[in-house]
Amino acid sequence: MKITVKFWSYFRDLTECDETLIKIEEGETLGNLHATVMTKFPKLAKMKNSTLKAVGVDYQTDDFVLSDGDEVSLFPPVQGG
Amino acid sequence: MKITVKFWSYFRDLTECDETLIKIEEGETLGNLHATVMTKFPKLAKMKNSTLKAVGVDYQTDDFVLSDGDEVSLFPPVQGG
Amino acid sequence: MKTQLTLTPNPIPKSPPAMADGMGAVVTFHGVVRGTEDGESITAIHYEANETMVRHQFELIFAAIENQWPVESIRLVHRVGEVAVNETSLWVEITSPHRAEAFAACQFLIDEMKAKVPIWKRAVR
Amino acid sequence: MKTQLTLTPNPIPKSPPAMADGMGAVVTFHGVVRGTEDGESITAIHYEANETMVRHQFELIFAAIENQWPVESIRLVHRVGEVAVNETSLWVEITSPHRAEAFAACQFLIDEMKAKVPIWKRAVR
Repeated sequence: MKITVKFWSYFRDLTECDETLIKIEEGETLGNLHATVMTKFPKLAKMKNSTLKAVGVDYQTDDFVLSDGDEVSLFPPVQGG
Repeated sequence: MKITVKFWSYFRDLTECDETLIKIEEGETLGNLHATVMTKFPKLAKMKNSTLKAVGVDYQTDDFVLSDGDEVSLFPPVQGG
Repeated sequence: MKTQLTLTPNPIPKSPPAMADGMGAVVTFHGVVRGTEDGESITAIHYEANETMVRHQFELIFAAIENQWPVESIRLVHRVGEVAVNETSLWVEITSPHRAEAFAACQFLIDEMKAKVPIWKRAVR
Repeated sequence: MKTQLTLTPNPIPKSPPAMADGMGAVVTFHGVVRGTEDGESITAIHYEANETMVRHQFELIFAAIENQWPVESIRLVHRVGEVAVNETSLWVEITSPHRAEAFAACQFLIDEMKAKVPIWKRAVR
């Protein structure tokens, strides 16, 4: 199945793209997807531990099991205010 | 020596006056003065423990020794805001 | 630290926040007259102030704030006389480089005022 | 509890406080763009927002506030795009019957926002 991954803030500079489509197997988790994305975009790897991950509009942890059509957002720590 | 005592808020209703002149001896304290005032205005007695006392513009405790010309204010708990 | 203290019988005007270089936070408090007092309807509150002592006690509080926090400015307006229900009786504005000290100083100021500043209320029914 | 959330590229207008019967306290916060970032002079900050998620995350925070405190209303404006130095980027207004909950809710809201609401800054030099 295919998952759309969107990048925000300077993650877009590191990946040089706004979003990408990643193919994963049924039952794969958000953590698996993040690993796949870091393989494709190695510059994201050094931000691994500070990366925030959302599916749709909600934050999710690495053990979240993805479904077909999910939209994932990956971004650095937020800075509103 | 003579001390001017001013009343504020509903203490004025209880005493039915804005201020009064109290004669005290040299070396008397604010606590002594308060006792004399309560003798003159018995309705203030039930407020004894919640009465705030200032000499000039500063709060003082009962052991404060008064000087000639001091202006004392007696009033109930404050309620600004 | 700049301070401005106003005691006035007039409604409190809407002031734009006092911005200055390096200031990142402005915390404002409006104390508003509520329509009930001890469970009974009121139309206004009359505020009586011992004005000379009020000014001195606020100065002591401002000095205590300056000792504790890097606050840039404090503006405070307290109305005296009659203030109608739903009108502002107290307005405080504190500016500082960061928000934590502005919130801390504003709450400290109001708590200290409620303990020490000689202003009294009388409900108008 | 009433809430109003605005994301806008425009300067934040001066709004009169939202008074309602029974409300005794209005706490307002202005977050202002400071002239330096990491010790260097800047002219503005550009704010980027993941708007759909911003709205949802603010709704979660508003709901958490409603669960904890008797807050009457929250109004919040966060600017997006470029905000010049000394201009307000964030404006929050909270009304409640008494001051303690308005201060607590306002600080909670800002702390939660800074942890969870997907908005990012970029210094403009």
